[in-house]
Order: sequence, then C-alpha cells, then structure tokens
Amino acid sequence: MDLATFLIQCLNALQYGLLLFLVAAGLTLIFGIMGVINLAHGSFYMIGAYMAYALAPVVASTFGGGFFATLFVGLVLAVILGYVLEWAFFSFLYEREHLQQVLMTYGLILVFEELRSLIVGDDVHGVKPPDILAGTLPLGDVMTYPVYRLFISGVCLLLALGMWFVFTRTRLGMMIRAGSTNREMVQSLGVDIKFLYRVVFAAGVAVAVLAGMVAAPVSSVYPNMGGQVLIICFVVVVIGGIGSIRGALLAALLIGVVDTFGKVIFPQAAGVLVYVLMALILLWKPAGLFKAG
Amino acid sequence: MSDVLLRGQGITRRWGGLVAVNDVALDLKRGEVHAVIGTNGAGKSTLINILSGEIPPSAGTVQLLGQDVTAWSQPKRARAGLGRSYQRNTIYPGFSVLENCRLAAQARTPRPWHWWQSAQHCEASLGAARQAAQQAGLTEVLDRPAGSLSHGQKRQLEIAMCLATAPQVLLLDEPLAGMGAEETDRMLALLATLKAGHAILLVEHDMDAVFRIADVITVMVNGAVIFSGAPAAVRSSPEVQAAYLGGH
Amino acid sequence: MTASPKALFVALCLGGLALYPLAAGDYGMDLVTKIMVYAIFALSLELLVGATGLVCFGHAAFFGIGAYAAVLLSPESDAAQLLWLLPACVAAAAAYALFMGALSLRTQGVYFIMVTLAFAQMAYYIVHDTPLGGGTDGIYLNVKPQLQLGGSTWLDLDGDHTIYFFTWTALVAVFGFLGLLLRSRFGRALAGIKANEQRMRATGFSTYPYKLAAFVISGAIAGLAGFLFGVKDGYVNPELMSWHLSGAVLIMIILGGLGHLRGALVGAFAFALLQEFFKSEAIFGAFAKHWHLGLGLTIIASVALLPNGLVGLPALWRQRLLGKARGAAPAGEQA
Amino acid sequence: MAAAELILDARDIHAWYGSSHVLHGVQLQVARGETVGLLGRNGMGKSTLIRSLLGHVAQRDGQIHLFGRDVSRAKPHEVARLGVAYVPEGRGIFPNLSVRENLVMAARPGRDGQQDWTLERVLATFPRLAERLGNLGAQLSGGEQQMLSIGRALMTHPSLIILDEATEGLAPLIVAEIWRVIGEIRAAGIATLIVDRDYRKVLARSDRALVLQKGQAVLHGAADEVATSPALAGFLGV
Amino acid sequence: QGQPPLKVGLMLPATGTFAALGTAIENGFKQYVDEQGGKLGGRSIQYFKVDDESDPSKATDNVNKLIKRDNVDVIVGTVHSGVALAMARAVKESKTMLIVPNAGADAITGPLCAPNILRSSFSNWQPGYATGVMAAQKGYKKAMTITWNYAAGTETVKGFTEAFEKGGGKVVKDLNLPFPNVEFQALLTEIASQKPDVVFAFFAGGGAVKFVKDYDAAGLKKTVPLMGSGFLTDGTLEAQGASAQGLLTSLHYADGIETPRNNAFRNKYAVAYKMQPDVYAVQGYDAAQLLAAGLNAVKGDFNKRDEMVAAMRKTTVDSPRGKYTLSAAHNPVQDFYVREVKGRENVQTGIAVKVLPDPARGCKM
Ligand SMILES: Nc1ncnc2c1ncn2[C@@H]1O[C@H](COP(=O)(O)OP(=O)(O)OP(=O)(O)O)[C@@H](O)[C@H]1O
Ligand SMILES: Nc1ncnc2c1ncn2[C@@H]1O[C@H](COP(=O)(O)OP(=O)(O)OP(=O)(O)O)[C@@H](O)[C@H]1O
Ligand SMILES: [Mg+2]
Ligand SMILES: [Mg+2]
Repeated sequence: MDLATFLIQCLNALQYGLLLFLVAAGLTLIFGIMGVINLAHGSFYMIGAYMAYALAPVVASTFGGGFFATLFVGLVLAVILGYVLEWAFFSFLYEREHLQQVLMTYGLILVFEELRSLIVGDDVHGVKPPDILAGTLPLGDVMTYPVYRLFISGVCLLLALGMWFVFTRTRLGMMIRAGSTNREMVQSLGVDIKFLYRVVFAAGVAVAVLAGMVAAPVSSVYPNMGGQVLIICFVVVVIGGIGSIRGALLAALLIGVVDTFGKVIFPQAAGVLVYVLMALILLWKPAGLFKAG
Repeated sequence: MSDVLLRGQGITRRWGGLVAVNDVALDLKRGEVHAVIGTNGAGKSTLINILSGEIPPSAGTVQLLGQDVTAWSQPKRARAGLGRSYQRNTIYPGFSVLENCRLAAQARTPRPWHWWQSAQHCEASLGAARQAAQQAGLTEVLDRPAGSLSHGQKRQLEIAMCLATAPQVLLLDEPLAGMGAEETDRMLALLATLKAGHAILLVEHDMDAVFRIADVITVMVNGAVIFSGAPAAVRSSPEVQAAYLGGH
Repeated sequence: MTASPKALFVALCLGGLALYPLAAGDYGMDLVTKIMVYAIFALSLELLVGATGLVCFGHAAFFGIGAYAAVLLSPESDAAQLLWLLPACVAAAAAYALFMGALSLRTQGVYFIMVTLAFAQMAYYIVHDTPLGGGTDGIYLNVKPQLQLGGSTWLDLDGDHTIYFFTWTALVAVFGFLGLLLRSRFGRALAGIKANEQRMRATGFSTYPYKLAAFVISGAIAGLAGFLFGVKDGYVNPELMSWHLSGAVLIMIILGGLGHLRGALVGAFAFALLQEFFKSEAIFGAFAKHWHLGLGLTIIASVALLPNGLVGLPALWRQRLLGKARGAAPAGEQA
Repeated sequence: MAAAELILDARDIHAWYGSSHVLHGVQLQVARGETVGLLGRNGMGKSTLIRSLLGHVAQRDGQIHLFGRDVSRAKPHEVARLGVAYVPEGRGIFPNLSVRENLVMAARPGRDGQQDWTLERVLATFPRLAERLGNLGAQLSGGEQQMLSIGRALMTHPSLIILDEATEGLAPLIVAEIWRVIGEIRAAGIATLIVDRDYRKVLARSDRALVLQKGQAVLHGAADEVATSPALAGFLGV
Repeated sequence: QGQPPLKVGLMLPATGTFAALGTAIENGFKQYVDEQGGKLGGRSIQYFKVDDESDPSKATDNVNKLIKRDNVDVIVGTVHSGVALAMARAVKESKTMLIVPNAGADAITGPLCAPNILRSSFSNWQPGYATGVMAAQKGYKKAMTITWNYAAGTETVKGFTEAFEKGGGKVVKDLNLPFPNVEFQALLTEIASQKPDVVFAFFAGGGAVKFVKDYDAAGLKKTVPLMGSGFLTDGTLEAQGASAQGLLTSLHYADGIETPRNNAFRNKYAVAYKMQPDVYAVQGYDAAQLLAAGLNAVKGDFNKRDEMVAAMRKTTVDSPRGKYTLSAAHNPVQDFYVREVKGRENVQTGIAVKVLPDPARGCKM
C-alpha cells in the first residue's frame, strides 16, 4: 500500500467511524444513559431512512421545501413518536426485570418492520442528497470523494459534541444520569423523572431517526436495514463503555479503522475482526474503554 | 504469638493521588475486641477490604493464622476462617432470612458438587444457619424474605450471615449502624461472648459501644494510625479528642 | 404446598408429550420434535440466565457446534455409532463453552452479554467464511446415527417416531437433571451468585469455578439440543450459530418466565406455536403474510400484561379472583 | 406551638407492602419551623411513614396536607417541589455522579426564593466533601456519602427537611456537627422531621415527638412529655 | 376429470430482505396459471403458502409444513440459496417435486441434482460466465472482482473468472467483504490503487444499490468500467438513479426484448398486479410453465412421475425471456443477454452467450 492509498484509507476509516457513531448515537442515549436495552434501535434508524424517502415528496408538495425541510419535519415526527412510544410501552418497564425490555423491544421490531412492509412495500429505494451537497472532491488521480460524506461527518461531530455537552456539563444531563441508578431519589429532589425520561427517550428516538435520514442518501433504503445495524451499534456503545459519549465516539472510530484495514489486509477474516476487537478490549478492560463518569 | 490470628503489616492503599490507608500495622488476638475508629474517610473500610482480600494492598502483608495470605483470594481467606460484614447491606433480598444464613453456612460444608442432593436437607448448614440467626436475634423472622426486612433488621442479618460461616476472625464494619438500642445491647452482648474464641476487629462510630466492649482501640485519621492503645488512654488522648471524639 | 401444582403441571406436560404421537400426523410430530429440541436449548440457557444471572447472548454457538459436530463427525455414507457420536457432540460444545466461559466470565453485566456474542460470532464466521463446514451453504448429514450394541441395531434415529421419543427422553432427562441441580447446594450457590456475587465471595465461595461450571453444563446441554437438531433435519447451516438464534432462545425464556425451569418449556412452546398460529393461512388467509405483526403485538401485550412471563399467569389469575390486585408492590429499596 | 401554622398535616395514614399492612392509621403534624422527632424500634414503620408522606409507597391511604395543599395523591416530585427535602436511610447517593454533580444537580431556590445554601456553604459545612469533589459517589466512604446526602438536601433550600437516620455511620465530631447544623436549620425556621437512633438527642432537640410501635402511634406529644413518659423505655426497648 | 385439485406449495420469502422477490415470483406463477384458466394439465390448483423468512435454520421445518402437513404435490421455492438447499434435501427424502424459481446455488443442479428437482431460473455460474465472456470480448485484460463472502457471490465470480481467463484476460484480485456488510469505501480505494481494466461485481438488493452508488460517487465509474451479473441492476434502478446509467450486465432476461411473447406477458402482468414484471416474475411464470408441460404430458395424472419429468426435461419452454430447454441436470440451457442500463431499464443490446448450459459439475443422475 503506497502512502497516498494509505492516507485515503485512513480517511475512509475516519469517515466510516463517524458514520457508525452517528448510527449508534441514539442507542447511546436510550441504552447507554437511560439503561433501556433497546433492540428496536435499528427500527428507529430504519424509520428515519424511510422517512427521508417517503416524506420528501410530501414535504416538497406541502411546504415546497427540500432535503432540510424534510429533515426538520422528520425530526418533529420522531420526537412525537418517541414520546408516545415511551408512554405506551416503556413507562411501566423501569421497575421490572431488565430483560423484559428485551422482549418488549423485540416485539416492537417485528411490528415496525411489518408496518413498513404494509405502508411502503418491500422495494429498495434510493434517496438523493440535497443539490448543494451533491458534488464531489477529487482525491488522487482516479478517485473522488463525495461532499455529502463530509457533511455526514460534520453532523456526527456536532452531534457528539452536543450530546457530550448536555450530558456532562448541564444539570439536565446530571439528572438523567442520576435517574438511571436511583429513580426514587431523583424524584425526591423534585424532578419529574417520568416526564424527563419520556423526553430523553424521545430525544434518543429522534437521534436514531436523524441518523437514518442523514444516512439514507449513502446507505439507500431497503427492508431489514435496521436489523443490519443493530448489533454493530451495541458493539459501539459497549466497547466505549456504557454511558460514555467520548467512549462511543472512540469506539466507533476504532471499529472504523479495524473494519477498513481489515477488509483490505485480511479479507477472509473481515467479518470477525470487529468481534475479535470487542472481545480483546473487554477482556483487557472489562467495563469498556471509558467508564461512565 | 499463637494468639495473634490476623496480622497486618505496612498496609498501604492508594487511590490515584489519595493515600486511603497509609502504612498501617495491627494484630488481632484471640479473645480481644480490637476497635478501629477514625474520621469519615479515614480508611477503615478500605483496611477491612484489604485484610479480607476484597482489594489488594498497594503495599504491605497480611497474615492469617500464621500464614502469609497476601496473595490469597477473598474466598480462600474466608474459608480459612476470616469472616467480614459490610458497612452497606449485602444480603440476598429474594431469599428468606434462613436461606440467607444457610447459604453463608454452606460455604464451609463440603461436597457442594453433590448435585442430586437437595440443599434443604443439608443439616450441617441448616443448623449453623439457625444458630447464627438466633445469635443475631432474627428467630422471629426466619421465613420472611430478607428484602422485606426493615433497615435495622437487615443490619442484623448482615451480622448473622457473617457468623454463619463460623469464622475465627471477624471483621465487622459498623455492625451497630442502624440498630436500635435494644439490638445494640444484644449485639454487644453477643460480641462479648464471641470474643472468647475469636479475634474481632470492630469498626464503629458509636463510641459508647466501643468503650463498653473494646480491649484495644486504634485510631485512624487520613489513612494513618494516630494512636493505638487501651480505651482509657484513647479517651484521654488530646490528639484523638481533637481529631475524632470532639468531647465525647 | 406450592410445589405440587407446579410439579403436576410439568408432569402433565411431559406426559402429554409422550402420548402426543398417538394423535399426531407426520407434520405434528415433526413440529413437536423441533419444539422439544428448542425446549432443551431454552432449558440450557435458563440455567445461565434464570438461575445464575449470566445473560449469554451467544448460546447459538453451542447449539451450532453440537449440530455441526453431528454432521462432520458422521462418516460420509455410513451410520455413525450413537454411543460415541452423542457424547462427542456434547463434548465439543462443552469444550467451546469452557473456552468461551473461561474468558468471558471475566466481564460482567452487559459486557458479559457482548463478549459472549463476540465469541459466538467468531464461531459463526469460522463456519460461514471457511470451507470447513460447507461455507454459507451448509452441509448434509447423509446417514443418521444408530445405536449398535453387540452387532445389532438398537436404535436408528432415522425415523419420525424414534427421533421423537429420543428427543422426548432427552428433554425429560435434562429437565430432571436441572431440577435436581438447582435444588442442590450447587444450585443454591448459583442463585446466591445471581443475587450478590460480592457477598458470595466474602462468605467463602470461589464464584468463578461455580459460574464456569454452570456455563459449561449449559453449553453441553445446548450442544445436545444442537445434536438433536442436526440429526433431525440432516442439514446444518451457519445460521444455526447466528445471533438471531441466540436472541430467539433468549426471547423464549423471557416470554416463558425467567427463574423457572418450566418457563423455558412453556416459552419454547408458546413462541413456536404463536409463530405457527400467525403464519397459518387457514386462519388469516392472505394476511398470514404479515404474521410478524400479530406475533409482535402478542409479545408486546404479554410484556404489558404478564410481568412474570407466562408462568406468572396462574398467580395473576389467582390474584384477580381474590380481588387483591392493589397495584404493583413498590420496588425494593436501593441497595 | 400548636397554634402555629401547620405545614404538614397527615391523618389516618395507612400503608401496605403487598399484602402486609404496615401502618395503621397514623397521625402526624408538623408546624412551621418546628422540629418533630419520630421514634421507634427497628421495623416499626418509621421509614414507611416518611416514604408514605413523600409519595414513595405505592399502596397508601389517608389525608396528607402540605403547606395547605392536599397531596394525598401527589407524586413524589410534586411533594418535593413544595419544599420538602429528604435524606433517606441508606443515603441514596448517585454512584455514577461526582460529588460536585450530586450537589449541583439538586440545587433549587427555596419557596421564598432563598439561595443561601450555596455549594460553597455546603462544602464549608462538610470540608471533607470539598476534598472529594471530583470523585464519583460510589467511591466515597460511608460517612462521606452521608454528608453528601445531607448537603444535597440542603441545596434544595427546603422548608421541611426529613432526616431518616442521618447520623448513621458518622464520626462523633461530625455527628455533633450535624446536630449543630440541625439546630441551625431549626433556627433558620426550617421545619425538620428527624428519625435517629440517639433518642435522647432527638427528644432534646425536638418540639414534639411521635413514637411508633408496629405501625401505630403509641406516644404522641410535646417532646419533654414524651421524654418523661414511663412507657417510653418499653416502646424503645431500652 | 373429477380429479382433485393439484396441491402447489409456495415457499417464498414474505418478510425480510427478499420479500419483494417472493411477491414477484408468486405473481408470475399465478399469472401463468390464470392464463390457463386456473388449471394445469386439466387440474385446478390449490395453493399452500409458507414464508421461508430466508432463514436456512428454519428451512427444514418450513418445507416440512408443505410436505408433511399440507401434503403438497409440488413445491415452488425459493429465493435464498441456503434455504433452497435445505428444501432440496427434504424433497430428496420425500420425493415431492421441487421447482426452484430463483435460488442459483450451483449444487442444486450439481451434486444434489435429482429427478424430482428442477430449476426455472439459472445457476450462479451462468451469469458470471456470460459476463466474463462479455468482458473478454471487450478486450479487457486485467480484471478485479468484488462480492460478498458467501456462496452465491463466490460461485458467480468463479463463472466470471473461468470465462474471462479463457478469453485471454486475467483476474488480478478477488475482493471480498462479509455478508451483508455494505461499507465499500475501503475496497473501492483498493480498486482505485490497482487500476484494473474492468471490475466485476456481484451484489443484489440493498447492497447492489449502495455499491453502484458508491462506485459512482468515488469517481471510479468514469475511470474503471463496472460490469456485473444482472442482479446488480435488477429491481434497483429506481434507487440507483443516475449512478447506474450505462452499466453493462448480463442476465437471462432484460427489458426491451421485443417479442410478442414477452410483450403479452408484460402487459398482462402490469394490468394484473399494477407493477412492472422483472426477472423474478419471469422465473415464477416459467416455473408454472414447466409444471404445465409435465402435467399436460400425463393429463394431470401426478402419479406418472417419471413420464412427467421426462416430458419436462424434453420440453422447450416458451419463456418471455426467449425459448429454452432443460439440461440433463434440470437447469435451464438459455441465452444470456448483454444489457445496458438506460433510464429505468436494463435494455437488451445483444447476446453475450447463446444457449449457455451449466457445467453441472458433480451431478450424477
Ligand atoms: N474506589 C475508590 N476510588 C477512589 N477513592 C476511594 C475509593 N474507595 C474509597 N476511596 C476513598 O478512600 C478513602 C477511605 O475510604 P474508606 O471507605 O476506607 O473510609 P472509612 O474510614 O471506612 O470511612 P467511613 O467511616 O465514613 O465509612 C475515602 O476518602 C474514600 O473517598
Ligand atoms: N420493601 C418492603 N417490602 C415489604 N416489607 C417491607 C418493605 N420495607 C419495609 N417493610 C416492612 O415494613 C415494616 C416497617 O419497616 P420500616 O422500614 O418502615 O421500619 P423502620 O421503623 O424504619 O425501621 P428501622 O429503624 O430498622 O429503619 C417492617 O416490618 C419491614 O419489614
Ligand atoms: Mg467505612
Ligand atoms: Mg427506617
């Protein structure tokens, strides 16, 4: 591998890592910080991607807006969806055995996937990036780099920074983290934990949906797309250390590197490399790279 | 010499920059209640954790019954006769009080691999469990789920579980905390009878109790021992007065 | 007194299963054989999750290894000897469980879940990406194993009834074994570890060997289930090791009710029969195509209405009848 | 005293855990600025009474008025926002938050807008905490956690503070300090409800006291009357 | 007459990634049956359906539902190769007839071939081989291949390599990524650094969409021509948009086959199902034709199985794709078209290989 190729691969690794973080960010909130084992995360991501596809014409005809208007409408819908979901399906689960959440979210996966099939069908769709971001930049003599991917990286960094700030630097973030260990005490301090958690859940869903919408132009939109990202999202959150946003970002970048170079250098083992990485890291640091703090 | 059941030497533990336990030495003798008192955060619980093998020391050695056990795991030390209680409750909330004690007693009954034998018929561990529960004053609630006990009752159970393992050395971390007056009296009486065959380390903030029962008192401040001696000497030490007792 | 209705329930279930072939056709037998295999598989996981509190998300690896071993160790065009094939398959699964458990038990909680997943994925990719086991297409078992003693064949697993009763026997044996195991001192120690491992260590239990033993026993039983599956179908495929299957078996035991052996049994049956029900063209006509919807909604409803899984149903009814449903008890105080 | 405005008025409180009936019609009144001691042996229902008042017990019954508002059915956070702070037995520290975060997240101005319990003042009251500001709650010693729990309650500028075994596990010097702080709180006109095993101190510092026995109020009255009651020793088992 | 209806089991994916393919196959099959007035060989048809979920670990049970529960005479299925292999295994034991309307696993008409197993689609090797011929004819010398690391991918690539190297080219590197990973960037960079004359890709569904778009976005489409087995651009063109324009692929079906047979088929399909037919619909349609050929020969008497299979083996299927026959191993011997993406269509621009038989390696029948 010559230097130029190596550098491009590094860029690929970085970009893929950031994309992974973006996709896993919603899970970082709902699973990492709230402590809800949310298998339906992939479904939220899928819903986002399908929104980017199905909502665009509707938004265009009613508001005349483009990609960003769709994004906005999608986010509003996602917050509502998350809020209602928490109220209907999760609010009574916190006091129960954690594994009940596994069952609940598994049920939700099935329902969402089937509703998707009933509403938009089983076809594969593409989503166009917005025109201003549709260009490419030259990279080496034969390759180019799509601007939209840079945009994704930017969104991801902003999101990471924003999440990190809210959760470690604001009182709101402290209350949310406190709620994951002792709900009763948080209530005794005058915080409406039910409402707070409903809002955080909604935010988590919104972030997952945002990821789906932003990633749709590069990932395309197809049945079962949620199931495919689910496990890797958990891997990201767990390697990073549950509840740590820095950790998740670092983990995503690490996976990006391992996956990118793994495919090139050990193609036969590429599938297993991520898991080997996770096993090694957790055997070395049994609570992930960063303990939540 | 043979009466020294547990000996710690040069025990030190650092947490990052903080020296939680600083070069502490102490001997626990059979027939003696050795109280360790000290300000909050002085390192008393950390010391117990090191002696019992829960965390490794940064430096220092621990000898149990004349053997160097510094490298032993906690369960191994426990089986060799080292029992401890926790400052915070660590009971099994879902089990009955009796089962809590029985399980503790089971640790020293042999042949756990007899998988076809029901645990309920393990007479040895049941007997020890009943006795321990009775000693700790829990006879009336034997069949209650431990999780439904009041705070004070849970504290009693904590001690009962420790006794059920029939240890020779008892490391008790604030056993009286949360107990009412009556239970405190009973616990002190219990410790007085246990003393004969055991070496007891008692960490406690209830000074009335400490002065009633302790034979030796070690005072820790900021990880280090500032004083060690007979109760009367401790009470009259101005240093200890200033750092800890505050006119008690 | 509370034990006897439960024991009666289990006895009735197992007895009913023994009599089932009298009434069933080929397909029914086939279906119930499969469900019994899953029940054994679920029981093995129940030992870890329900009894020891170790949530293993890689259990399909042992299942798959048992199944693959059954195929790979069988001669190309001869019947394998059951007497050594079965132990060999179980041992292969147990060996991987020993390796996986020895390492992954260093971690705890969700991290444990993910490490077990990682090791299972490694096994998955080994059969998926190498020609060892036929790659993605999987491999066939040409001749099913037989039990031969003294020159005559006592048992030939090629036959619906034989495999049915062989599986049934295995199920009864596993259930009985686990039932005894959990009542024993070993089982109580596992329960203690589930409740509070730190305290167990302080009382003198070396918890690691206990957990490892539970892990290996569980892996071995899952291997047994895998063996039965491989022999029954005569075809194995990497998907037998995929996380989807690990997840499905976890769903079964949660659905059935954690912490009870009969929960695994009930869960396996409920999960499989619910699928059958919603997939049934006869009942749902063209909408059967969307069977996921019905299944998903049923699962959601069961979480909402049955906090302790299906085995909690009788208690719930009893409570209703006595009119004592005063709302859920408050959560225990924070430890 | 009795003429003073009642800030807490609880009547006929019942509580259940599952099917066990733990409180049988208890009355409890706290007037503005008053200190009330709650006594009883282990397991008699002191904490349950407190948790019922705060809305933490799911199965409860009775009328509770707080600052004139009916809170018989209120949610715990609504009760807290009326100006009630709670130092639970077992401390209830957030283990995954640092000491500073434990304190800062609780900060809230009082009913009348007071802001005097600042972080600085809490740290000055408990200097030990100042040294451990960056440590996680889980890393504190037992006594440090207790200080943190009290400090956190003060940060909410309560009008009524409920201390359930607040001195458990504290060194005598600190205990003395806590009693001094309680005195200070009292002097500042904050009402307090105290459960503590040192019944003499409780009675000495309270205006009124209530003794619980098996979920029933068996003694109730001015603190000095209770203190001299011949039955007291029997109820407390001393 | 008076014969009971013929029981046809449709084991197709109704859920998951391949759900749309399952629908198309079912539609195609039913269309032919409807064209025959709802009867084949004089017998009306009763359908039994099972969702195979594209999950091989459930395949045996699912196929047993049809064989043992519903006692069907014929099974039509499926899309996923792993599932189809399990089905092949089950029907070998039960002797139920199986017609495979898509799954391309070489083994089905290779080592596993059997009198009661037929295929109306293709073998993985075939489109790969045809594309290889195309690439060699274009004069490319140095090729790279890229696919998922699973059987369908590697078998197709094998076909391509065989033809391409026979035609004088050289495959310099096979790139792989684990199924169903869709992060191609690293491998695209690898392609860019090696600069081959042509790249051969095998992907399908969502992966195909993403690959073609990424290939274009990386600027490679302009510098290194991309070719693929037809699945790269089938059913995905709407999603791939401009990125797919001009791509050359090879398959046994294409748009713009202007034969009366094809036009009639397409018109009827569009009216009946309100969507355009694709290759999967054709394969389903042909599965029904194949079955009809057999049944007609025995006048609907399903007991004359040998006669029936012999008739099917000898028949010339008048498919919308063009006429074809079955090989001895029961795989279509068919033409492979050169197809170019124009707009939303894979337009037929020529024929890559005429009457291409599958080598049927390992078939002993
Ligand atoms: N895991 C840890 N990481 C960092 N610091 C710790 C940790 N555990 C304990 N400490 C610190 O070590 C010091 C000694 O703690 P220890 O629990 O031994 O005190 P103690 O003497 O038992 O106090 P108390 O009487 O309040 O229980 C405390 O300042 C505590 O904050
Ligand atoms: N979560 C619970 N579930 C069931 N029973 C409980 C629960 N908590 C407490 N109890 C029972 O309710 C009764 C009253 O308990 P409570 O905690 O109020 O006592 P207390 O007076 O505060 O005692 P202590 O001084 O020991 O803290 C006790 O008998 C106790 O066993
Ligand atoms: Mg301590
Ligand atoms: Mg209490």
